[in-house]
Amino acid sequence: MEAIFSIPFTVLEVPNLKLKRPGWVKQPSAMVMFSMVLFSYFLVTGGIIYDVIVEPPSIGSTTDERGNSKPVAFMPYRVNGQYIMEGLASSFLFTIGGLGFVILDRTNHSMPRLNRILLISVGFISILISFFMCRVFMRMKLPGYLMA
Amino acid sequence: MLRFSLFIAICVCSVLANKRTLVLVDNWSIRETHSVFFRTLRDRGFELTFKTADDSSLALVKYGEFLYDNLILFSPSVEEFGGSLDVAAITNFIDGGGNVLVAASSDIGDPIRELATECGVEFDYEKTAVIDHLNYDIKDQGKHTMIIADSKNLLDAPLIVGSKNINPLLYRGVGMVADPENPLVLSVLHASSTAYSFSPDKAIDDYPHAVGKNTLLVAALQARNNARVVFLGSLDFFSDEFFTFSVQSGMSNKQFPKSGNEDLALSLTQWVFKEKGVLRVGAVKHNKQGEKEPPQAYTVFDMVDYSIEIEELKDGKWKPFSGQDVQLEFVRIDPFVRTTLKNSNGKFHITFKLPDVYGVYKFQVDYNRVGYTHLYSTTQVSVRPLQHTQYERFIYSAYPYYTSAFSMMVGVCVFSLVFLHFKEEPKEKKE
Amino acid sequence: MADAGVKNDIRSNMWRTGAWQSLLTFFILSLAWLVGFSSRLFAVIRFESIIHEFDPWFNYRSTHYMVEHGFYNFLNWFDDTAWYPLGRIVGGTVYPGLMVTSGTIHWILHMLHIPVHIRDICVFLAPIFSGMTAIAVYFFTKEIWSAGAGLFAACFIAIVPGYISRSVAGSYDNEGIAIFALMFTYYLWIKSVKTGSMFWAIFTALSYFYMVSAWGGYVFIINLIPLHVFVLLLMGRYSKRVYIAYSTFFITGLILSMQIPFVGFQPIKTSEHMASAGVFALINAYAVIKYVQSFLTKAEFKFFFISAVGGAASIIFCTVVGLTWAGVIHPWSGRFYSLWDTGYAKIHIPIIASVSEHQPTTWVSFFFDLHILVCAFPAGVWYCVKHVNDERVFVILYAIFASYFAGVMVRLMLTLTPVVCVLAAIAFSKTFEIYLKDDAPKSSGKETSEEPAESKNDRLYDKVGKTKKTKEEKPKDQDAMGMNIKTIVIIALLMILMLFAVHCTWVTSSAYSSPSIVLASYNHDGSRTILDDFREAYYWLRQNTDDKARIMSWWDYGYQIAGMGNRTTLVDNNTWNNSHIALVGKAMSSNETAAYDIMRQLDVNYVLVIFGGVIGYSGDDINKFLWMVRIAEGEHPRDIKEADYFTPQGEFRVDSAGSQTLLNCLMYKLSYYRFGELQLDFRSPAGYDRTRGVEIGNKNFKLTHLEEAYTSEHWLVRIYKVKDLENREKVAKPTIPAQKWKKRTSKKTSRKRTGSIKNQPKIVKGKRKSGKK
Amino acid sequence: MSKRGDTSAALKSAPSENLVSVLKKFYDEYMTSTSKRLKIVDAYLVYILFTGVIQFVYCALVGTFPFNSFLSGFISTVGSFVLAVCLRLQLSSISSDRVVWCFHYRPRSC
Repeated sequence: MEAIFSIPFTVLEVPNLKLKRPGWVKQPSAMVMFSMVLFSYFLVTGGIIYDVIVEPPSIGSTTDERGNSKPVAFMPYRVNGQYIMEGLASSFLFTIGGLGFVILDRTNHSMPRLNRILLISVGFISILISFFMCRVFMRMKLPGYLMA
Repeated sequence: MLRFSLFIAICVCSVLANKRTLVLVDNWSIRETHSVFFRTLRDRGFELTFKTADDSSLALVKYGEFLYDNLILFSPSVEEFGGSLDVAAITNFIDGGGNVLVAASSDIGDPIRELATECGVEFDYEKTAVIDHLNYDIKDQGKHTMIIADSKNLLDAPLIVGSKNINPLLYRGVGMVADPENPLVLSVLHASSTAYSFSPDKAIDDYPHAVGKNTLLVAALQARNNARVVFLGSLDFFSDEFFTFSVQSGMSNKQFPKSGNEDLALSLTQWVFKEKGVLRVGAVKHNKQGEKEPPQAYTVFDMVDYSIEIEELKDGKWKPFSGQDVQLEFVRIDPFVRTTLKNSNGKFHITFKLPDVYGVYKFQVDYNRVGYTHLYSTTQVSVRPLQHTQYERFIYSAYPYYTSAFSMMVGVCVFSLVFLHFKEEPKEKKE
Repeated sequence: MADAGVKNDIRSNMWRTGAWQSLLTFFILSLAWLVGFSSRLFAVIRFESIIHEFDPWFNYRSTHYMVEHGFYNFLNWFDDTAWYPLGRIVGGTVYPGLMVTSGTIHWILHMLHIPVHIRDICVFLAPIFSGMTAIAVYFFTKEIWSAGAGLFAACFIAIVPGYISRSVAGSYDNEGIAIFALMFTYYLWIKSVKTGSMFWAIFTALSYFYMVSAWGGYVFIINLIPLHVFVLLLMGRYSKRVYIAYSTFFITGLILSMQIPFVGFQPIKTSEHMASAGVFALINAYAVIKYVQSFLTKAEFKFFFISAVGGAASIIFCTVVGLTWAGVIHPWSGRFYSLWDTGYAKIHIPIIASVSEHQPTTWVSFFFDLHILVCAFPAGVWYCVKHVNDERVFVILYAIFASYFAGVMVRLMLTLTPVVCVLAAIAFSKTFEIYLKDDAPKSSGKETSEEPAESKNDRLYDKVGKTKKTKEEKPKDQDAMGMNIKTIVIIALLMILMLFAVHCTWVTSSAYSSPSIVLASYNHDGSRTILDDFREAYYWLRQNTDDKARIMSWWDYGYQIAGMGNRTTLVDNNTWNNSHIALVGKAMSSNETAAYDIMRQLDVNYVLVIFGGVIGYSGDDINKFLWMVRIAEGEHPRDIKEADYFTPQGEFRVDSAGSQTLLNCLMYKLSYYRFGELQLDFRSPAGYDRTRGVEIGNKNFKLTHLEEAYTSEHWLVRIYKVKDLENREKVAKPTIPAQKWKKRTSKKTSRKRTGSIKNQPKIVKGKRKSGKK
Repeated sequence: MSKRGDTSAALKSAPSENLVSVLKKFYDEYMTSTSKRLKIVDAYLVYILFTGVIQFVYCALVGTFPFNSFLSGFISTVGSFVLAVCLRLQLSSISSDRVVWCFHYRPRSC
């Protein structure tokens, strides 16, 4: 039985190859993982899955009273409907808000005073901007937002 | 003595219960010309009330109840019924369960034709007649409208037409047509293949409405509420003359002393006024085998015995029905079980095993034979799956599993006992 | 402690942080519970204490049955009034956790002779459990990060709209108690991973058992925990603690989860549970290798290791493939599959795609449900990634997967909400921690909080938690200015959180508090008109129809008819039998005679239709009609073709340009019967449908096999009785053409009632023969 | 931790008896170093393993008719096996930390 198996090897010569794990495959560092998570978060909260399935237009258009069509960025009155542009814009704001908090955290360790003030203000302003822009977006999306 | 007379009164009126009959005639002469027919009805206990069709006091319903059980319309040429009677009232009378015998003739009026279309039968026009140039009677006045209908053209439903080997029938009147797909209409007597229906004194300028076998002479309808209606194209069929005439075909010299009209009339009236072929459902009982009362819900694989009592009205009295071909279906959208019921003196019973599919089922007896009233009885029951306590337990092939489970329990107890009370040797403890 | 010294001791230990901390925690958590409970009462205050929506009606009805007949009769309950004529085994097709929970509460109260009706328990079950969820989230975050973050998380989860939407007072649904069970199981899991003791692992398994009995979402747990263990192994963070925690949890959880009749053998049959079994095998193999490694030398071990790993991997792989091929393991279930291939449901299982909750999520619902937490969420992930340890890996994985699933289905927004609250709490707590301590050199550990706790939504935070010693940062001279900038940041963040509370209250009151059985419309002068058509119609059904009457309607209303009308229904919200629903769909979408045959076959006595055309209610059956057609076409492709119901240009229109099949189908006729005669207001023509905004095409038609039995006040619910077969079969196609009827006017007047007969024999008055003979 | 014998010499021999020698070495290594208590646990583990394997073979032969009883039997063996292994892990980690074992003491080691 053994002989039969050894016949091919009389002809073929067993290559002496050393299988080694490719160099670049190493455990990704924490921050790489975080950035990938943040990017996927940016896409998901922008409703990218809704865009993939329902394929809404990137910018909607309505005809105003004189008949010529007018682009409209936000699909009004519909919580379960969106255009691609508005989704990405708002998820960009969410991510900016998140990064604002991160920047606020980064100011914690020692750096020159001016940098520290600048960083605090950048983080702080980005949180405020993202928050109030989101409120504006909501009001454009649902005109009755926060009215009694 | 008082009780006895009371008893007699009850049984009399029970007999007479559905014998109240209103007869509408065109003119009073019909009472004389059809005296034999009316005599036989009266002999059978029918309480006949004669009125002309245009009587102003005609009414079928009084205080919401029907005044009559049966209606005989011997008034073909009526143009408008009197009193509160009209075609709609008659159809309501039929929907209320009343039986109607309608005899038309060549000069037929619109109400009768309208009534016929309501019941699924179509009379031919006014002044038309069934003409048969080969089977006409010798006494015909030359227009061959007095035709001889052979008894073999009768419907083979003994309950309706009685025996089929009776003498040929004399018929002079208008023809009828019925749609074969109509499930409720029965063509009791159709004309011979050479007959056709057309106006005798007009040249045939277009295709007659009824030709050959689909010209109906006698048509019967049993409505879904078992009310019975019979349409006859010829009023003279019931006349005394036709009853007593001898029949001799114009073409062949076969001669019969007496026509078969009277016999057919007798069995038709027995059927139409529900003296024959009437079935009734008695008590329906179903329970698990060995129990008396039906349970709240059956369980799959149960043995169930089901019994239903069916009675037939034979000359006025309800007797156990003698049929052998009554079938029971156990239906959930489609029948899961279909068995013939065993008849023991009118009590039809069967014992069968429920299918292994749970659901809401119906015990359904649907007995539908020509001549009999439609017998339909459904009882809804629900068949539930096994309770969690009814599954098979202590299966032999599972004993190793039981032992392994219990040994695990015992093992843990023993192990924990040994383990916890185990004295370490002193030297290890110091380590 | 000697009495004499006790006086000054009291004062000193008054200020011991331990005492204050537990008081504060207790106070905040009870406040969170109170706020959570009260913010869910909008529906009850505005309308009345009723059960909302659709599924809760069945849950309430089965709880009521269980309370009356006892648990075992409930387990064996064969409900023959549902899915006529198939019936439904309720014990085996429902998650009993919800019923058992409210049943036990009811039993306890009745044992204490507090006679509370089961309906009130059911209505207020979800708000009560929202408080317990807050506590569970507090403990969970306390284990993950710190007590301060825990308090934040508790307050967030108490009022966040994402969770409120499924646990309003009156929405008596599985999700109400399931989120509590979910977070409690995760808390116990984190506890058992941290301590590595079997005690906590067994508790995790028990809490998992409660979760399995409560909601189908337990699959999320049984996939996330193994994933966490698998990632820990990958990251090389294997330790005895993880092994003990996971193996004890898995094996006990497996045998417990199989006790639920509805789950049955799924844990070892369906691929959704294979991940946990695979990781169990993997971790055991790893443990064996680790154990053996301690005995053998490096070289032997390498050889042994390679053969062991190769053998194990191949065995596991071919068993799984073999079992799946042999059909023992069922392939991915439809719903789970549609999570990965998002287009799957739309093509293959129209029923799943037709449910509005299964549509993909838009950015609006993210902001609508979570408000500012959406922004704080990535920051929380950042903190967990920065200071990663075993349990924080779990939170990160939970965050990643929950956010993807929430993106795919709006309904799964609910599973994302708790983790968003946890991570946002961590972010806020850390930020406040940084910005609250002034960097002055004398910084001592016990800053007491300056901000008074706002009553509406307490923002009190304290400095306790990881008592990270702030000393090791060497105080720098140049950031003395820090404090005033920091206070600005703090004030702004507080203001944002306050706006968060305002947003949550507004969303709860306006969007998530409508019981959808009672509709309220607000006319311009502010007064409110209540549209109670649903209950009015269901009550009519209950009073005026035969006990055994069978009602055919679209499956959305099955539970409500059974719950309020107490009648037999053909299909209901359980959607377990697709062909039965397709049969009803076919009846609804075919013309009246074909529908009549189906209805006679199913012994239907009444047909119930929801029609919003009069008041402009958009959720009516005509708007759902296309789903009925698609579902019917799925099962009966030859008879129903979706294209027939569209106009040649492909629009779905009910006006005169609509397709003829649509204008003559049963659903159209039942919705628009006699609607053509109704003129709503002077501007619009008669028969103007307010929902679709068009005038209907096919007007004043007659119904042959059905008759209108009841129409509610605003025509919202219309009930038709199915007539029996005709007593007499009229002549359908007359073979003898009707004569030109002579116009017959009845000569009878009210007084002269005599009829007329054609050739009336003329009675000639006989003359007496003249003279005697 | 237990000491590790140096058997690099055995490496070059043919793989099959390498395995046998490894196992033999492992066996006597085990007999010498583990404490009595762990031996009891291991005996218990072997007992459980034994019942589990028998049961599985029986089921493979007879077929899985009463599937739930097979599951109950088999998973109870796997369950108790796993719990016993956890106990052993905790014991061995206790003894390695040289901390005296007392009855109600819950291990806090990492």
